[in-house]
Amino acid sequence: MLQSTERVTGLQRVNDFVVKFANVNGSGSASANTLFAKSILRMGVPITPRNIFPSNIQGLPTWYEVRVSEAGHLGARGGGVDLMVAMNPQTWTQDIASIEPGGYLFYDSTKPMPPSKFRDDIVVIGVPLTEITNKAYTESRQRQLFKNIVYLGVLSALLQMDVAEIEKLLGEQFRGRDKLVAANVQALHMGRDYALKNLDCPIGLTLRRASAVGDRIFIEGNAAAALGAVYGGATVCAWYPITPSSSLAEAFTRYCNRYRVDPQTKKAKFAIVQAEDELASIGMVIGAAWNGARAFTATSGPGISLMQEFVGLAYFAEIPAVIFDVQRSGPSTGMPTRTQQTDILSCAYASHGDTKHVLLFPEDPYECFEFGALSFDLADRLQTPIFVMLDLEIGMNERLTKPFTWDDSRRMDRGKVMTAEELDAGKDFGRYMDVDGDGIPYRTYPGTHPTRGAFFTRGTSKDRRARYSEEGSDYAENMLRLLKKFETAKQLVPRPIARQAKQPTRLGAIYFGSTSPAMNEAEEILAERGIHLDLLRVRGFPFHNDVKSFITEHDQLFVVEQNRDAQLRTLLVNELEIDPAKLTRVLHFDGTPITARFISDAIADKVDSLKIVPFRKAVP
Amino acid sequence: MLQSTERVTGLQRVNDFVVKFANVNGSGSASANTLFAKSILRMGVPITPRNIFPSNIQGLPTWYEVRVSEAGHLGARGGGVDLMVAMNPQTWTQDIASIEPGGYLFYDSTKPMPPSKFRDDIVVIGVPLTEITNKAYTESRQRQLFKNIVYLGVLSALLQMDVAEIEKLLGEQFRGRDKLVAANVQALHMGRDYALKNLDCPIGLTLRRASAVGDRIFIEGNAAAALGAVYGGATVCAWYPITPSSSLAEAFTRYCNRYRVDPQTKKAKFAIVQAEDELASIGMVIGAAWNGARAFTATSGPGISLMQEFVGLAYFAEIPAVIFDVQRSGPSTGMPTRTQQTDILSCAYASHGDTKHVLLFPEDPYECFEFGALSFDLADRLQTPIFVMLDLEIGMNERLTKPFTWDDSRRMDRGKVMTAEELDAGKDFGRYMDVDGDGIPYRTYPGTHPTRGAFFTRGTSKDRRARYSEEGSDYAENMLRLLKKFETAKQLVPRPIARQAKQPTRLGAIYFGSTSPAMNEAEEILAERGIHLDLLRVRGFPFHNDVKSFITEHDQLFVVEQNRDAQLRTLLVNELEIDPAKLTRVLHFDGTPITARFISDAIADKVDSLKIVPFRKAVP
Amino acid sequence: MTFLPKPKLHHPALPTNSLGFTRRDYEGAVSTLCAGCGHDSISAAIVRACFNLELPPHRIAKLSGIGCSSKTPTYFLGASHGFNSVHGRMPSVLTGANLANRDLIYLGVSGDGDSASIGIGQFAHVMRRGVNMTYIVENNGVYGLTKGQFSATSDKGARSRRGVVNNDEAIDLIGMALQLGATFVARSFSGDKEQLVPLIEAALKHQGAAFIDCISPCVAFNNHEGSHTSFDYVREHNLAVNYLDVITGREEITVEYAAGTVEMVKQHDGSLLRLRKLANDYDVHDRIAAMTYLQEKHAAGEIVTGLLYVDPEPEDLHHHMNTVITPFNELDEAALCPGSAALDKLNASLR
Amino acid sequence: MTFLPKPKLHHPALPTNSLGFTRRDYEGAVSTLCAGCGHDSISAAIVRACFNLELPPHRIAKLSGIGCSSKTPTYFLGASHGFNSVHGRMPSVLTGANLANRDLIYLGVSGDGDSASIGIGQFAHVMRRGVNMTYIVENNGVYGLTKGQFSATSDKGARSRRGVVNNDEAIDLIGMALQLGATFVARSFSGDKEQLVPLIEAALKHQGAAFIDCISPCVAFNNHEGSHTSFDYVREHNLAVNYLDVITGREEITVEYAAGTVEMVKQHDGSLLRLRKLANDYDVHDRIAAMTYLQEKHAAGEIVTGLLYVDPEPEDLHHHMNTVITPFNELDEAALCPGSAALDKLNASLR
Ligand SMILES: Cc1ncc(C[n+]2csc(CCOP(=O)(O)OP(=O)(O)O)c2C)c(N)n1
Ligand SMILES: Cc1ncc(C[n+]2csc(CCOP(=O)(O)OP(=O)(O)O)c2C)c(N)n1
Ligand code: SF4
Ligand code: SF4
Ligand SMILES: [Mg+2]
Ligand SMILES: [Mg+2]
Repeated sequence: MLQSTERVTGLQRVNDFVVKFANVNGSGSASANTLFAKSILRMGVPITPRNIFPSNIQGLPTWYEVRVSEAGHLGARGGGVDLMVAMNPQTWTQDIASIEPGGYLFYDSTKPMPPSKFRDDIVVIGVPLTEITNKAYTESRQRQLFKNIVYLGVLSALLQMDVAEIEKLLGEQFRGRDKLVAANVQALHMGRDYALKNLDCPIGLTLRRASAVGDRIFIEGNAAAALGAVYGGATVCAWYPITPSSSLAEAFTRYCNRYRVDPQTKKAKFAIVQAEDELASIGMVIGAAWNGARAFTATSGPGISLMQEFVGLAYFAEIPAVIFDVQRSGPSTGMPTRTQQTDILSCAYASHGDTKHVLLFPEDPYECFEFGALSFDLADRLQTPIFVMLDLEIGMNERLTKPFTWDDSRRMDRGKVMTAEELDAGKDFGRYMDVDGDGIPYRTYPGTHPTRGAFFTRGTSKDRRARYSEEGSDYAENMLRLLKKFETAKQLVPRPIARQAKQPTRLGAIYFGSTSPAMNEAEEILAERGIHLDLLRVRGFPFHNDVKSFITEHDQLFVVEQNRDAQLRTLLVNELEIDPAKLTRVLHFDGTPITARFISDAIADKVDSLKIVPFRKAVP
Repeated sequence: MLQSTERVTGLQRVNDFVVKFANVNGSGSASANTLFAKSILRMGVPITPRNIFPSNIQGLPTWYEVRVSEAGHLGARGGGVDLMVAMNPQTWTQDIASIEPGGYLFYDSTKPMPPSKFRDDIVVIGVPLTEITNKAYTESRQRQLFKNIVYLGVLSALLQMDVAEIEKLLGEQFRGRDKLVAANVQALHMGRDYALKNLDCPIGLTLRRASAVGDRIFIEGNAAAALGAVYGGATVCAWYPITPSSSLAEAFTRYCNRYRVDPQTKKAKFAIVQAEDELASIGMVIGAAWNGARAFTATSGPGISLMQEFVGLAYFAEIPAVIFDVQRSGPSTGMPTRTQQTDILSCAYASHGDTKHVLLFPEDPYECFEFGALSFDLADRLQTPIFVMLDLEIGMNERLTKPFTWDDSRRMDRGKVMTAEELDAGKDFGRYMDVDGDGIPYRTYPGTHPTRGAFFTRGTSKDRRARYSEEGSDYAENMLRLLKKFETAKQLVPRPIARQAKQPTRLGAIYFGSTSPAMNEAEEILAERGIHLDLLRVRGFPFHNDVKSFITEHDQLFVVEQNRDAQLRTLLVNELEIDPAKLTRVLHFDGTPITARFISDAIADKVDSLKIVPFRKAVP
Repeated sequence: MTFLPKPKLHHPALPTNSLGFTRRDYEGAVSTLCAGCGHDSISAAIVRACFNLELPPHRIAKLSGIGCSSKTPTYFLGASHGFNSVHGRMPSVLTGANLANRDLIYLGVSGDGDSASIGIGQFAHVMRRGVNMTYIVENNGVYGLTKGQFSATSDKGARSRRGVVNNDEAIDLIGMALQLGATFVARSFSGDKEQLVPLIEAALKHQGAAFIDCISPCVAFNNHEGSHTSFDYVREHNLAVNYLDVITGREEITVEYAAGTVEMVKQHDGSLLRLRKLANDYDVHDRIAAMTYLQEKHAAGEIVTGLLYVDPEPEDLHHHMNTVITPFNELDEAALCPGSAALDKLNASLR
Repeated sequence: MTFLPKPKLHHPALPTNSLGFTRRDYEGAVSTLCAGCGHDSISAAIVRACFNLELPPHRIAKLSGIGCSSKTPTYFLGASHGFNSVHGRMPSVLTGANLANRDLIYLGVSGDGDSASIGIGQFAHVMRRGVNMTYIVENNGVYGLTKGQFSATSDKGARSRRGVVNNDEAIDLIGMALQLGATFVARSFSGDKEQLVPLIEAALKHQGAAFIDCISPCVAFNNHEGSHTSFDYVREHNLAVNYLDVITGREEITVEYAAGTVEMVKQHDGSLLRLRKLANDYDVHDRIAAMTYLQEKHAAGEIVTGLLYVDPEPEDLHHHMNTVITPFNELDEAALCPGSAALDKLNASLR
């Protein structure tokens, strides 16, 4: 029965609401929740799930938030939730508080809660889940496991889900384990039947088959980036476990086992080393790249800090190295399970001394794959470290994204590598000479030629022929060439993507990475409020000239970032010589993913305040 | 005899010229050259010596350049040398080339050089040093050693030095080793007598007793900083050897043995640990500081890179730590024996995540001492890492500087430490609460109180009472408080020092650290050329408000730095919200110390170019 | 999530030590580790040892790195200052702390990943410096907190939950500690209170570098062996989704066995450990013999437990440095600052 | 300063190996180390070993960290690619290089500071991984390049030129390597060509992790002992200015002694080393016995030299990983890229 302290008419929404599951870490809810999400996708309705989990293995609270949006908004919406599936007594109070007025609460009513424990502006749905499962199962571990499927069954009835889709998914998930499939299907119907019999289904939030998903795929950014590395020809992966990047290396391992084992010999065309720490993992990557293999590491903030010295060496010795930085809250050990865009500066200027590094900013799994593969071409072409900047939000959440594509005629760009033939042909080789005027020198792989092209690799103290030198002029010349090379990089990194407002405007917004969906939605909200924004999504550093012109073409720009110190804005101001007064900070940095509501409110406020405050001061 | 390919009238200068010694590393020239420099000081004439040495122990070329300047210019002058003491055949050609037209060459003419080996616009002075010493000494090692003293004797005659001063210095240097004193004095006169007999002394470059030195002292910046640490109450020093910072820790050891051994018990009131690497040295410093001792480390660029993660921890856990960074050319292993101001960014924003750190910029040994002591008060007051930014130029060269002073009534500022008494009195303790509104919380030393004031130190994931928390609101609140604390720091770091041009001007120059003497001299040169500059010497970061107002008060400013990427300018633009167009880069980064000539020429050029190019583009 | 220390209701029943503290006073916040995690047993043993030794809780400083094991200092000695530093670098932080105040008791807690993988360097150097501390590695052979990758103490040939095989030589921290000059070297098992508690007590009393390698089964990630013969829904489920979806708490594994005997200990995953408890007549003063014995037993597939070596008269870092007895953090200006007179003299010598 | 490789005038006289190379072809640039530095003797031995083994110089990759010892790869094998990486981290760079191309021969050169102090962690892990390499530590017990501070292999109780005393246990890298699973472990002395050259040859031929700890006297900073009874102007002078102002080159120290005997070697500073050369009947296949023997002799103040342990059938990292025989750096798109068809299938599975 629908139990409620007062008569409340619940929210009425179709294919557009937010469901949140409150669970206990390690209780088996994860796969049930994924089933919930996927089955909605199968109904053709876009959803975006988000894991909110603790830095712990078992017993602590964990949440799974699913945004259903036929309109296709994939960012976190912000605000309260429309349906709370409260399976964790530990967090009861805060979970109740987070429900939208008129929203629904679904809980295990085996021991019914006193009215005082609810709110009078929500609809409460109680189902004696424990009672049901305890009746059906004897073993405690089974009870724990199937309880999740039972509540999934209940939801299928409450929200009018297509149960056939769930069954199909169960079949796929446990393919070959028929016993398990049967048991799950049975549990599913146990819950569904109970609901249909005892609750008036559906509630105000319902799902209706649609065709808004198209051919999009559903995958985590970390897995997509790993796949990109496989397609990009990476053979050496040296890594050290760290949340939220571990699943990238682990996905690379899975894909390599699938795609990179020689069918005849069963031998591996890849080497994956779990190093002893991040100093070792980046060292191995540098050694492998120096020796002509495509190599990468995956890490997060603390690893980036530990890699600083080696990154400086790679910059100076000009060694291609790919580093996937799946950002989390920092500094120090930070909040490992929270998301942020907070390593921009420590990557862009990594290492002591004068250094500048190339960064790529994928917005979703599709670009994680694309940039994942591209990064190896860039690394070889530019002979320098390339940072692919993911974050926990993209990396560890499954996301609806364009299907991956690959042009089979595409070849790896190994960059300027001088061959034995060229050396024999008498081509002059000097490791650090700028032969082509683009600042990029030629290299040779060790072992190339018996008598020519060998050189000694050093951080610095060298001349253009890689001979030992402490001459100031040699040092300065080399430093300037490296700047020229960085200039060349501008043309090679992915161009920014601009989006025009529906009407001409002098306001612009600059954003990057996982902020994308929230920004796009915010732009619509703001447009409705009469605030029109041209958008520019930055995809690479050093900045393409388009970024500079976009800024020049607008009077006032908002730089939207998920960090405290406006790190991208720092790069814009410093590298493009922009008057900071033109760039207004919009900063979100509490570790949760940025939302459309946050962005639109923040920008609306600032637009008002900008009217009164002279530009020069228009910064929070 | 004065030998010369043509008749050249040599330069005529009194108390104002540059002498350069070309020697071989490890040949014993170092102390002879120091004697030369010091004895001129004793004559009341200011000099500034500079070591130009290789990253090697024995056998490679090394130079010792002494600028004599009664006017008191202590910066490198730039341009050629007036007298070259060419004792190293390896570098003959480049040494000859580096002589000013009309300058003098002094060499060992035991095997006379063919005229072709000289230049026809210099005066050549040959003395058969080897012949002389070989006659006088039998043992090869003695010959090598005393040869240096012999040429010193020759110089004393050529330049009209007061030989009594040299003898006195020898007596002081080898006090108690009479045999050695006698032998040296003998060698000295061997050379002097030869010169007086065979050469027409003096040459055009002469020394005349003056009183331009005053009560100034002569010391290396590293030693001064170490002394500052002793006076500042540092008890724990954890370090890892690295040029050019090693001599700081080694000086601290010497001073502690002198000042910090209990006269009764002979026990040490200090602990100095040579750690296994820089991760360990900073870790020890943080552990000691957490536990209430004043602790520091000394390092250079590569060490700064390795310390990044720990520095982030200290920033977040709010632990006082002092880091002396004696900068050298970077990145990577860099050029260990060359100078630069190139770790500004990697220190100011050290570590991944959102961090900002306090930096101090001493200009000379006097400030190395002053800031060395001050840094410990700042660290305790602000409970955060403090970087004292030296460089090889200040750190490893003896420099004429104001005598050190100390106010015996001065007390250590241990900052906000809650005592057992206060806790007993029931004072509320919450490790990360902003009680006083300055962003600085209270701490307790471990072991303070049996039942109160204990807390668990973590990087993050904590609330204001240091309890474990992954709440976004706790995280954000803490991050904002840290910003407030940084705001407080502005008032505590040393204020910038401004110097008005002789006439009103709209041009200004901003500089810091070892650039000082060259900048001051350049200002005079430019004034003569009709270009008037107001000067501002930045001494700390975060920038005091005076820096902002100085910039606002001028139309165009030159930011003079010894790095490639204009790192201080980046901080100015980013932290003070300055339009970059206002700040013109003046950058010197070949590893040699910046010179007055370089600065004045660069600024003069830019002033011209600025006239024609619109400001917005006025950047190299 | 915010965790408040659990209320310390003073049960009149609870026995108190001479300081008037009950065992409760040595406990900490509620553990957030998996139910049955060996680490919790070790925390309990630490609580007991400190209670038995009647140590004033606030005179102990507890330091750790990063990991499930390194989280445990939150769960014991709530009245002590604690420092959860960075991964693998606790030894340096502890060394510095020790230098600042020689009067506190230093307890370092780490994991096998924290100490043997990323931390082996600092582990080696803190041992050879003879820092006065008790250093406990809660050794489960995996990275718990990052979900089950191998650590450097994992056996060669072991297979992880993800099916990855470990091909690297396992590091035996005991052998390392012996070679590096630790003056107290022991091994135990988290579930063997009878052996562990006295060892911790002895280590805490030892005035030098004391190291305990404590085997501590991981409930969550040690269960890769095909131990369950019968069909198990949960295991099948986890395998199918190929990540750890359901973790069911287990009973902590406890053992009791006599000195000089070998005990087979079944872990949660059914795998077996052959623990050999040192005989009472074992000579604890011969470092070289200890190393040989250790190696031989290891070759025989046995894990030696007990006190392998102790130097009855250790010399610690402060002794080497001949530091004053007053803790550095109590020295004031008078003690530390040479003052202006000395400075003037120094100035004079620099002209 | 810029140094050009010295001109290789092909003396007709010089003997050539079957590849037609003379020893000259295995040399490098002119050394900039102190005259008489043991490191130069080791470079000469490397040159000789490679010549004797008739290795094509360009098929060798030489890697090092930072230090005087790590500078030496510039001074031998001028036709080989070299990598002077960062301080203490050469092992990881070498490991990566080895993975990229299993066909080259990898020679790692390091110092005692580089490997035992900052680098002990990477040293330990590269050994336990069984990387196919020859790893030589040029062990002088000091930091040469930074002017004479202690390294982790300095003897406990040693006194530096600055009068500082070392109180930390010395790390014996041989003991470490044995414990960590290195499959070829030897020690020698820079001046003992008869022993060193064959050892380097054997190490280069060994298809696993080969480690040689080579004692290599430092001319500049090992001379702190009051060895000169007679008054010495130079020493007095250096002491007085209290830094190393005059360094006079010395003769390299050479020794020749028979297997099974003990040789007293006088270093430049007059200090003595007791070198024990392993007897011919020593069993090189017993790891545990080797460790015990080493420890016992060390206790007796002797430094054991020779081949302590070798595994005749080592398994290297590539073997463990079962990698293809083609070097990774030669694999092309066809070999590495699954292509669009596979991608479409994958896409389908993600809906
Ligand atoms: C620099 C750095 N790298 C990686 C991590 C991620 N990390 C946290 S704990 C851990 C391993 C912990 O293993 P162990 O020390 O054995 O502790 P356990 O969880 O097994 O008790 C890792 C790799 C980190 N926190 N910091
Ligand atoms: C990160 C870092 N820290 C410190 C240094 C300075 N440094 C250069 S070589 C060296 C020690 C070398 O000692 P060792 O490895 O024994 O070589 P040796 O000179 O004795 O042959 C040190 C500390 C550095 N280059 N990098
Ligand atoms: S994951 Fe393993 S080590 Fe971590 S708490 Fe759970 S059982 Fe313990
Ligand atoms: S300092 Fe020592 S190690 Fe370095 S080159 Fe000279 S003798 Fe060799
Ligand atoms: Mg573990
Ligand atoms: Mg050495």
